[in-house]
Amino acid sequence: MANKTAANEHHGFPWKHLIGFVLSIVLTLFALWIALGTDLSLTWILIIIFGFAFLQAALQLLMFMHVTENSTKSNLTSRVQIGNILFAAFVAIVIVIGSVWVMAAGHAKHDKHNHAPKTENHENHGSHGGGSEHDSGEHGSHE
Amino acid sequence: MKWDEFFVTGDPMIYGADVSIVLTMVGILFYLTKYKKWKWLWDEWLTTVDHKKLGIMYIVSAVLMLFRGGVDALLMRTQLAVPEAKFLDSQHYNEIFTTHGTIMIIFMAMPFLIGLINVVVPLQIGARDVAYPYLNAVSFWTFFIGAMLFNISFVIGGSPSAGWTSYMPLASNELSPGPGQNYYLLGLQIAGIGTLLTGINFLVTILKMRAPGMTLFRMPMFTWSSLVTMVIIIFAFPILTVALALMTFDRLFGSHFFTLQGAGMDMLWANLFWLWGHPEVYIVILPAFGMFSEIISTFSRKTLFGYKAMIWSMLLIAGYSFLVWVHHFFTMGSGALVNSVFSITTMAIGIPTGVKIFNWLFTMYRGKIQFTTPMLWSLGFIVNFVIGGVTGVMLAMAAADYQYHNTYFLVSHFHYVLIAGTVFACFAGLIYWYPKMFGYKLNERIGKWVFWIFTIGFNVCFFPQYFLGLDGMPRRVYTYSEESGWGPLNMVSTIGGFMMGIAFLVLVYNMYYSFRFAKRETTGDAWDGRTLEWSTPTAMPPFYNFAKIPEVTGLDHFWRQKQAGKVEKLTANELKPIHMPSNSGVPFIMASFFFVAGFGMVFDWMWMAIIGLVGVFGTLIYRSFEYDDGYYVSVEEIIETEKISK
Amino acid sequence: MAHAETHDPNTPLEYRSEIGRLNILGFWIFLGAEIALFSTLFATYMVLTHRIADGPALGELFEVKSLLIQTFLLLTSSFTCGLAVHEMRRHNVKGLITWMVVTLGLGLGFLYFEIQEFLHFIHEGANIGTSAAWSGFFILVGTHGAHVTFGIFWVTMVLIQVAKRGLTPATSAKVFITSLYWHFLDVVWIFIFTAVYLMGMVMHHG
Amino acid sequence: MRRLKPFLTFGLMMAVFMLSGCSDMIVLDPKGPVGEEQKDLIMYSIWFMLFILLVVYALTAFIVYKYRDHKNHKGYDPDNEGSHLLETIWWIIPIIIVIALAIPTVNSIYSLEGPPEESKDQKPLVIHATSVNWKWVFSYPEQDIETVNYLHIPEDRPVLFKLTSADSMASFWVPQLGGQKYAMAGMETELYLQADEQGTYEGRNSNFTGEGFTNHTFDVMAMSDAEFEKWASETKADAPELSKGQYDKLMLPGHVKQMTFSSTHLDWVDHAKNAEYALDARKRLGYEEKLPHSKAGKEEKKKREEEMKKLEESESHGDSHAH
Ligand code: HEA
Ligand code: HEA
Ligand code: CUA
Ligand SMILES: [Cu+2]
Repeated sequence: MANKTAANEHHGFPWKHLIGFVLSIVLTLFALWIALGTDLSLTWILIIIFGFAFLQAALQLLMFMHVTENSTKSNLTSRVQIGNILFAAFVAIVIVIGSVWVMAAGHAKHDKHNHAPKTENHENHGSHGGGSEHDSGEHGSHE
Repeated sequence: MKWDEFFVTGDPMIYGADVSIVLTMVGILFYLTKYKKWKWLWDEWLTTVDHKKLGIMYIVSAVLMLFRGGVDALLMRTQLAVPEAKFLDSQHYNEIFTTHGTIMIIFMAMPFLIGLINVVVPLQIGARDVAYPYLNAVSFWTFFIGAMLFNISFVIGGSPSAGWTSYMPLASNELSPGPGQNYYLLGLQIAGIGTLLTGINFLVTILKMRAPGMTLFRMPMFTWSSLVTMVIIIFAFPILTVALALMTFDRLFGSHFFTLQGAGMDMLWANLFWLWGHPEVYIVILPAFGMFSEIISTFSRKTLFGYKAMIWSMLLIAGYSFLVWVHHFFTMGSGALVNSVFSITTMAIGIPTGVKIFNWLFTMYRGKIQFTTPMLWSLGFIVNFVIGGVTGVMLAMAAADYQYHNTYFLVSHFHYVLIAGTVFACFAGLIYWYPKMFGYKLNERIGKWVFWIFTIGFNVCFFPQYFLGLDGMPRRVYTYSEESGWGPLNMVSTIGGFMMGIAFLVLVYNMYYSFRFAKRETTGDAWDGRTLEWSTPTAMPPFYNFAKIPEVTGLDHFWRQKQAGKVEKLTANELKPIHMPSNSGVPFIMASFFFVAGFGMVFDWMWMAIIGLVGVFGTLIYRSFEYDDGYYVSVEEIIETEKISK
Repeated sequence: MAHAETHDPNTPLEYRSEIGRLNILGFWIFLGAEIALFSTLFATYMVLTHRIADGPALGELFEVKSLLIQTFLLLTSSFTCGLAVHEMRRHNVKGLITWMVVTLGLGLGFLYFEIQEFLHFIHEGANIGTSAAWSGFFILVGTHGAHVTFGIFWVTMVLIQVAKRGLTPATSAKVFITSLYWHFLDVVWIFIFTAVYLMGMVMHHG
Repeated sequence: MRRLKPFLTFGLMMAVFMLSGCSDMIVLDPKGPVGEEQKDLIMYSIWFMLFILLVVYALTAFIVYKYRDHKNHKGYDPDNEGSHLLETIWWIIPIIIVIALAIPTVNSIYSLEGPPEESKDQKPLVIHATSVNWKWVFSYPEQDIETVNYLHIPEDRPVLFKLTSADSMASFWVPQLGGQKYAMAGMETELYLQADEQGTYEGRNSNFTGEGFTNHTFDVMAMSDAEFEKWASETKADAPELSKGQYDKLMLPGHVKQMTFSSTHLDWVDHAKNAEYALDARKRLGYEEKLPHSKAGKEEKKKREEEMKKLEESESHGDSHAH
């Protein structure tokens, strides 16, 4: 079935590609605007821009990469392709969110690596000149 | 670099190893030349893309690595037998447990299982070969080269000594300088590439190369377990690839991922390592589960109990395996919520595993149980593995794990699952499919001796370790004091270790004995089997596996055909020419370039690394331009091979 | 190996041979592994992003202009790559090669600006050894860049083969696979754009 | 049956062994509320595990015996392939067991994050424990004293350990007082322990830290409150001050005997805030890790050991505390 669509679609003007392209540009600019042009709260900004990122990824997969396409009689291939991507997304979320959570939890409040006033007493320790200050806002993000 | 930093010196054991390595090399070269075997070696083995031969090479390498890892183990046990022993010093002991752990998991358990999967799975699904035979050869050779690179660290440059977990910052340049740790990084990295390719290869093979009629829910359980394993490999190994690469960058190129300097984060290494490491332990147990399913069903002469539940439980385990990694560092202080969540997810894995245990038991229920050696190993597995499993659940209880962590309680847990699970399965599978690979069975009488000596030795070795753990003996200590009171149990444990060593020697003797004296199989069905691999008319399947691809009508198709007396005989007129892939020397050459690149990186000789990498890319490009469509086996040749009378 | 050839004219060329079909499926699965690989790099980056030691903060050095140029080059290249496959399915070899060459050009442009940006960062005192955060940045964005570089070589190799052999089931499968790879790099970039640049700038300025 | 006998005998033997040996094993012989809580959890879980083993072994023995291939074999049913009832049972029962294990586990996890319940109203004694290859440095900020490789603590009062490391990742563990926690450079983790009985307990680093790991140990002496106060004030009065030079030498990898000082290194460095201090100190002293097998490596090690000796001698009051 997708067999047919795959072929037919490619006889006329590549509308699908064009729409995909325009949408991806729009989403990009919109994300940029949300991030830098509005004063939404950090949480909302993050939710929206990551929402857009996933949307755009889906766009690429569906419009450009033909993820649902298969060319054998059974549906197995396209199911495998989609299942594979979905499981990959699951693993990706576990890896990223899991790591950030586990590494920050219990440590953020006493993880003092950043705002450490470096030790005063060493002779050959030139590289630690100024020591930059960062606001504790950065740490807030751990929590 | 001074010569005393290149060659490891100063120890009679190492000189002994040097001499024996050189002697073995000379011996092999001499043999090959004298009996004009070079061409045979190249044509039949080094360039082969046949899954059965690759599988055998995997298994042979794995048995060698079991020996190497086992010798390491016995050296450790010797040192620990009595308090304050002076047999090994701290540095040596550390190197030995590091190489022991790494070799056993990465270069013994994985290739042993992958070897058996290679031999068996294409046959079980009625395929001529895997989906990508050429890639399969690449997988094997990168694994092999990775293993060799890791092993030469013993005599050149020094072995890694930061544990198989290589926690940072201990494993950093500042605290562990020199090539040792680099060997670990590069050896695992190169072998890991091969493993990932195997994952993709067999996943596609199982999904797309099955014989007509074999739907997913008619696949044999070993094939199913391989499928699930491949999924875990595909998503877990890239994590290892990245983790190793990051540490390599820390050590060679001055980055600060895990270092003390530059605000690096040592916890992140542990996090990434176990994000891979936990799925890894299920990678080495699921194929074992699959093998036991086959064997228990065969020798109970009965259908597997709860086929679907077996599959769903494996899928659950696979999914869960990505959700529990934190149980390896409950003591890192990530807080009560994190520890509670991961305690519960970890314990939950016991549920699907339990389902499998009971399904195995009830496969035997109303069966007709034959106590062949593969079956003995399977029974031994059930009885011993649950001990490892339930102590795993005890470890999963984070609040209690604060007391077990880093002790011999943990050491005992993982040997109970790794040995009673993985190693027992490797032995069982090897014996079970031995006639498929070599055309004769291993001697059963000697085999039973091996089983009993090994199993008893195993319990004598590791059961006392639970008590040592509860008595506060930490892992990775090279000695302990008299007053600690750990002496007697350690002595017992050491005795058990040596019993396992003896059993291993008897096993090797059995291989020799059976090679000389065992009765040769005349049919392809040595055990009255149930699945398609037993349906080939000759004892060892020909290189194209099946003269005619079988058509499958249900689960245990071959067995049911036999029961109904309907096994078809091939006739000459249904044969068609068979398309087969050509051999290729490129995988071997590519892997050799990997060795050059890896060795260069180990010693931080970038010119050499670059030469190696250029070579690797060269072989890739060469392959891309090669349009080799394989060749056809003629009907005459098939008739001849199958000995079909016209 | 079974060698069923499909001759249905509606089936795209790249799916006609058994090997073509297997390779495309295998490559999809490989992309799953790539997702795990990049996720690990993202996780590393996200965990380390505030650990800047004595170096500059990440968002401090990011610039919208350079980011947008890179993003548009890569997005457009993904589009042209799609057009190339579209042409291939119409059996238009010339169209295929033309659009692929455009894709390569855009890819090279992307690399040029990425390298410029890296040089700028290094000039500003941020390199891979500056701090954990910058290590995470360079390894993540650098791995993507290395993939693009590899992709450029790969596409070139495949184009040479198409030019030499014309469109066959074998060559068209290769083209299709490289196109999947190229689109995939675009997907990864979307996440780099979001998680590294946008987030970095928001955290720094916001 | 004959074939299973060894397993069963063995299991039985071990179970007896296990139960009789309990009180001899230090983890099961705790001397404080934290260890007590963990011991209770451990014993609770062991009963469940023994029950599971018993069920599995009994089933195995029964089935294997009854359905072994022998003459007059009865009940063979080659197509028996499942039973909804049975399968439901062995999904449900393990779920129940896991829940039964999870509840006390989560409880304990939460309660171990804070001071022991029974002494919630007492102000904990705060001790900073810093691991450096291969010794432990303990700072008492309130008492303003510092010890190396030994601890004095008052009994019946919670002690809050603030753990950190100058280099390798270590794990602070006093088995008879309670479970361990990691000590990591550039970070601080917290662990509450308490001793309810006077005595000397062995403590150690249990996380592998390289060559000197085996002897990376310390002693904990629990004593009455009065004794503790007396010891603290005497130490403050009598022990030498810790100089930066001495402290830098402590940063070299190696072992030292027990030492005592009347000031703490917290005055100038907190390793929880500065992960690079030890490496910098080594550089200042001209020390660099070398290949363990090389000549240079062996010489370096000797040099280090001499440095440690000198350090021990420089601490004149080193033995002032009583054991
Ligand atoms: C083959 C390898 C393998 C397997 C299968 C397992 C299986 C399990 N492991 Fe193990 N594990 C390792 C290999 C393995 N492990 C290794 C190598 C390490 C240490 C690495 C290192 O640090 O060097 C380790 C360490 C390890 C730890 C870390 C401890 C620490 O460092 O402090 C933990 C903690 O939770 C754990 C738990 C478990 C659990 C819950 C299972 C479960 O999957 C077990 C499930 C099985 C059963 C439970 C038995 C059968 C079930 C029933 C009969 C049903 C009824 C039972 C219940 C309801 C409980 N393991
Ligand atoms: C599949 C994995 C696997 C296997 C099969 C084994 C097998 C064995 N292991 Fe293994 N072990 C690990 C994986 C494995 N181990 C891991 C991952 C670690 C952690 C490492 C770390 O901490 O980093 C570990 C750690 C470990 C320790 C703890 C070290 C420490 O913490 O200080 C000990 C101690 O007893 C030990 C013992 C043994 C023994 C006795 C065997 C026996 O089963 C071996 C059987 C023996 C043979 C097969 C020998 C064959 C050799 C001969 C026959 C030669 C004959 C020669 C003479 C008699 C001299 N192992
Ligand atoms: Cu531990 Cu931050
Ligand atoms: Cu685990």
